[in-house]
Amino acid sequence: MANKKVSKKDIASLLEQWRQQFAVFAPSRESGVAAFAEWDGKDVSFLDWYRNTVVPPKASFLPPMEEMFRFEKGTEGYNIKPRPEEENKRLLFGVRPCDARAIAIVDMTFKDAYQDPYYLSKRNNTLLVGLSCTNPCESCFCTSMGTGPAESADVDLMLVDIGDEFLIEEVTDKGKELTRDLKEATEEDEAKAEQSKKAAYDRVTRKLNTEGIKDRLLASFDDQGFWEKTAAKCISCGICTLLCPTCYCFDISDEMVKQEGTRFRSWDSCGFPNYTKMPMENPRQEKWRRVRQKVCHKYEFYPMTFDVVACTGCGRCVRLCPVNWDITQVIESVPDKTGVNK
Amino acid sequence: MTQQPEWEPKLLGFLCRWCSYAGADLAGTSRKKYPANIRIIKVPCSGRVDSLFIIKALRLGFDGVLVSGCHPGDCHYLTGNYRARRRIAVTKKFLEYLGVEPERLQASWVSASEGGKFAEVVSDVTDGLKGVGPNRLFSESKLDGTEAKAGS
Amino acid sequence: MEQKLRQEAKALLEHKKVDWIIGFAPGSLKFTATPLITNDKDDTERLVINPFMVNNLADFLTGLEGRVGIVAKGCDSRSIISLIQDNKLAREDVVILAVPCPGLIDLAKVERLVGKYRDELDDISRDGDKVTVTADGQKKEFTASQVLFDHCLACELPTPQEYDILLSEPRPPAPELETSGQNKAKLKETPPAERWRFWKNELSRCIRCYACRNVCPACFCQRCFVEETEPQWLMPIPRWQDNLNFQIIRNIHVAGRCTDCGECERVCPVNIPLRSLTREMYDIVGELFKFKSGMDREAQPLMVHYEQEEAEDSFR
Amino acid sequence: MTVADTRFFAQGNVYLPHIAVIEKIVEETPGVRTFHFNLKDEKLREEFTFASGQFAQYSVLGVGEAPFCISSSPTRPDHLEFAVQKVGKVTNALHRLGVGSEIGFRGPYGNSFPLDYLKGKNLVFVGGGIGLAPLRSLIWNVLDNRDIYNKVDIVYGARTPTDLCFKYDLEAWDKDKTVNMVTTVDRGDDSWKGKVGVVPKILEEVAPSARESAAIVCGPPVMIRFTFPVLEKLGFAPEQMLTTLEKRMKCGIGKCGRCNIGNIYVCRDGPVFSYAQIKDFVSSEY
Repeated sequence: MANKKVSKKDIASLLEQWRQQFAVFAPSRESGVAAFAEWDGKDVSFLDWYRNTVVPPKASFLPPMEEMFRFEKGTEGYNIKPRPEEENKRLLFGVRPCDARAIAIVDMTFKDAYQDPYYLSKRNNTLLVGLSCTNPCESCFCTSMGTGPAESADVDLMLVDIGDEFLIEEVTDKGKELTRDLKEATEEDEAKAEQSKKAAYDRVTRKLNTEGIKDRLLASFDDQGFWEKTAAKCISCGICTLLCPTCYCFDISDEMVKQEGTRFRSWDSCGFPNYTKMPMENPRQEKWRRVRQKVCHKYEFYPMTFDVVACTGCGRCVRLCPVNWDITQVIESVPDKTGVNK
Repeated sequence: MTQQPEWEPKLLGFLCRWCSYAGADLAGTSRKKYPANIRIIKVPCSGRVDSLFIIKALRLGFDGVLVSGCHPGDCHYLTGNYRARRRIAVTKKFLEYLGVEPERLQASWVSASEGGKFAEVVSDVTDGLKGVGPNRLFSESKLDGTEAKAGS
Repeated sequence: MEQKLRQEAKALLEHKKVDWIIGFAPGSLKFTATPLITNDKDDTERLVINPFMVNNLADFLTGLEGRVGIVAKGCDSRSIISLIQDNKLAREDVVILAVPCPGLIDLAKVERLVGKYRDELDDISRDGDKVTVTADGQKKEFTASQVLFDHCLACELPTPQEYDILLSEPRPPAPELETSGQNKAKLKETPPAERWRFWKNELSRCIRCYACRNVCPACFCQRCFVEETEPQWLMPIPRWQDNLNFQIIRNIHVAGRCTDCGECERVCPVNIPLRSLTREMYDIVGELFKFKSGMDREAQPLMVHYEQEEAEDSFR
Repeated sequence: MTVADTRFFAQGNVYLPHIAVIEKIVEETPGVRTFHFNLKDEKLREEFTFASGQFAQYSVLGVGEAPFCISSSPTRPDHLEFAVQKVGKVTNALHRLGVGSEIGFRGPYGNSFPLDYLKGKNLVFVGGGIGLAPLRSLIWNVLDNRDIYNKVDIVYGARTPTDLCFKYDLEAWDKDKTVNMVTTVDRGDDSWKGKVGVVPKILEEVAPSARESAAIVCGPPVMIRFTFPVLEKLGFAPEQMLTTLEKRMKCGIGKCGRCNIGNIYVCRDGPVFSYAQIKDFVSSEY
């Protein structure tokens, strides 16, 4: 895949060109909250201030709330009206490598055995254009989780910042079509890109050793004392799960008004007590069980099922937590009862 | 009248059964005329009306809510209306701050013998609502039947 | 002050005067502190007092059994009093370690003023009314009223009235109500329909993470109305109508309990100006019933008490 | 790990329910009703098959959806049945429905009782309260192919005589010579003549032999927890003991994440598990 390049000045026109075929979404800021929004056609200021969005790009495929189907109660009974398929092709510009890897991880669940029509129809309709990080946050630890500030494995195109230009790595064929009429990158650009990647890699200061974590968690699963201590300051809100790019849990609820109704799908969190509440009992009522479930799902159960740790080190849960509950501290403090690493 | 003639405001009345509900009955038996826009829910005491009922009523599409109870001092449960007064006062002020028209939440003391006052209160409140127009506060969803264009 | 706190806390645990200690330990990110809840006396070594102890620790009291020693700033102590008045807590079960609070620095304000993200700053130091922020080697100076939290600027009780151990010199209140209430004042000038549209727009961003409810000491219900399914008052979906109704009812429920500690606005991940709601309710309750939650130990909870003559104009 | 069963998708969307019509409602106890229903779509009604132990998601459109086992036997396809205890929002709504009402139905989901493993064995059914609903599907399945299986013991109990579900089945099984039917109640009343005692204790008295046998246990979690040790004492190996587990479910197909016990999803890897599997679950939250 020969790399292309584009100067930062031409980003606006490149986006405009893509806008002819796709609905282009780019980072925007409203009330200080970075989020993906439909690109307005001119503003590319995000190239300066953008680090990462608060709501991860998973929201484009698994939205905070979506209608599954509508139904109405006629005289001769119910008639279910499924939602029309989304045909408009979309392009997400500015996806960070950690979020792209997270999307790949969540894809596994929604493709495994039963295909989820809502998620996949949006996912297969969307191109991901990655943007390498030049200014990682203090809470980011992507380099410890098998990805990095310029990792391009899970996007269609990856733009690497090389001064006043971007080197464009074409990762997939779909990506290749996007950059047909762009200039080729020179050797010198490639060197600058490598150098910029290296610099960004070193700027990720927070490290996490996840070696043997699955077994450590397995061994200390029943260590109630440890989990109670870990969960003590947690207030069971939904921030670290709803805003986590690898979390995909959802709730299904109905609403009926007179004779017309809708079934909704909305985000849910294993941190909430009602998540597993049954009329007779609730297996995870206590806070420490719910905190244990959140940690173990990502670092033990998902690896047992899909052989990948369901965390990409994006740092959202660390920097957005109201009580500064830090996953990296928790993972490091999991007692090593396996006797393996002695 | 700015509104089309056929629009009639829908008013939800929470009437305490000891005084205001009896007052409403009296208004009826003594042939007092009052607008039929009001739908009445009998509650044991005005103190029973939770602000949640008021917000849910507005959410479901009622144009206005009236809470009516015994005059202070006459409450069958002694202090129910005092509690209602604090709760309604706080709710009214807060809704006004949010931008809800003050006419949408009204409260009144109507004793069992004040059939006339009840009729007067209902017509005043209904006129107030006619002046303010239909409740478009939560208009984007079908809950109140007006499927305005989803603007949010 | 830190040294004294650690000795006191350790002593309380050693002499079994308390079963738990709630305080602050250093945070894992720059300019943060994190709540520390422990019954292990060695942990008290990690207790710390720094200008970033933003959490209202009273929120953890309703979740612990037994006697608890708690580090409390002014607003925290008012929440403790309010919880005691609501019979959620017995005064003898709480040992209050009072921290006279100089007002805490709002990192979001610093970010806007300096134009850099908080983890790009090297240091934030404060000397009385002067706050110096160093970034990339340059020093920038600001006055306290430029960088303190809005709720700290409006603080009426920096030093707890009710305490067992006072950890340093009490500080007199110096509220600057006018600067702290700017956003709300601006909002009140706009016409009602526009105000409603403002809240509709803000609450469209809400994702119903419930951090504002879970971080609030005044929100202590076992089963919140928002999780009720029979009847289903609100849909569990983050639609702006349901989000706004949730905030309206939450504010009515905490009327007379909210001590304006500002945590709800701070923790909101999508920056919804929730304090413009809670502070308004706080002012309504102050105006209508002269009630300041948690200030008067003997006061009756707001909605339990009544006066013969009050709020006449709200009833016909 | 079951493979996706996509035979009965509505318009290729696993979440879309089919419409079914309630044909008969049987009042088992004041709180439990059994609904006899059939899919409205003719073609689908013929094609629809399932295995004992599988469950489905039933919707009261506008109220919500909830998982219940298919309580009738696949060997009697003239209609389908499911039993509901009135405990929450959807179950209350179901109990308000009458004959002729329409419900949503999607499934079948989950795995099923391993019929070939049970071939030629003596079967011990241990049921508690409404736990008889999933068992019943397997019992009638077994009795309709009676010669494939050996002895059949059924130990079923409930809190009080009025709480006994499917009384008509209990009588039928009692009359059946090839079945040893034992019914008990935790607390009898004056009209009750049968055994009194909790199911695990009565099971000890019945003491079925473990040789060439399999035990299927369904009921409230507390009953399951006290029954397994009794069976172990009687010599049953963990693989010989089967049960169905209950969890809060929304999607029913292993996506929404809430029905997990450790890395196992009850909706997709269950609901039928052997005690051997349960013993080496990572978590004991069942």
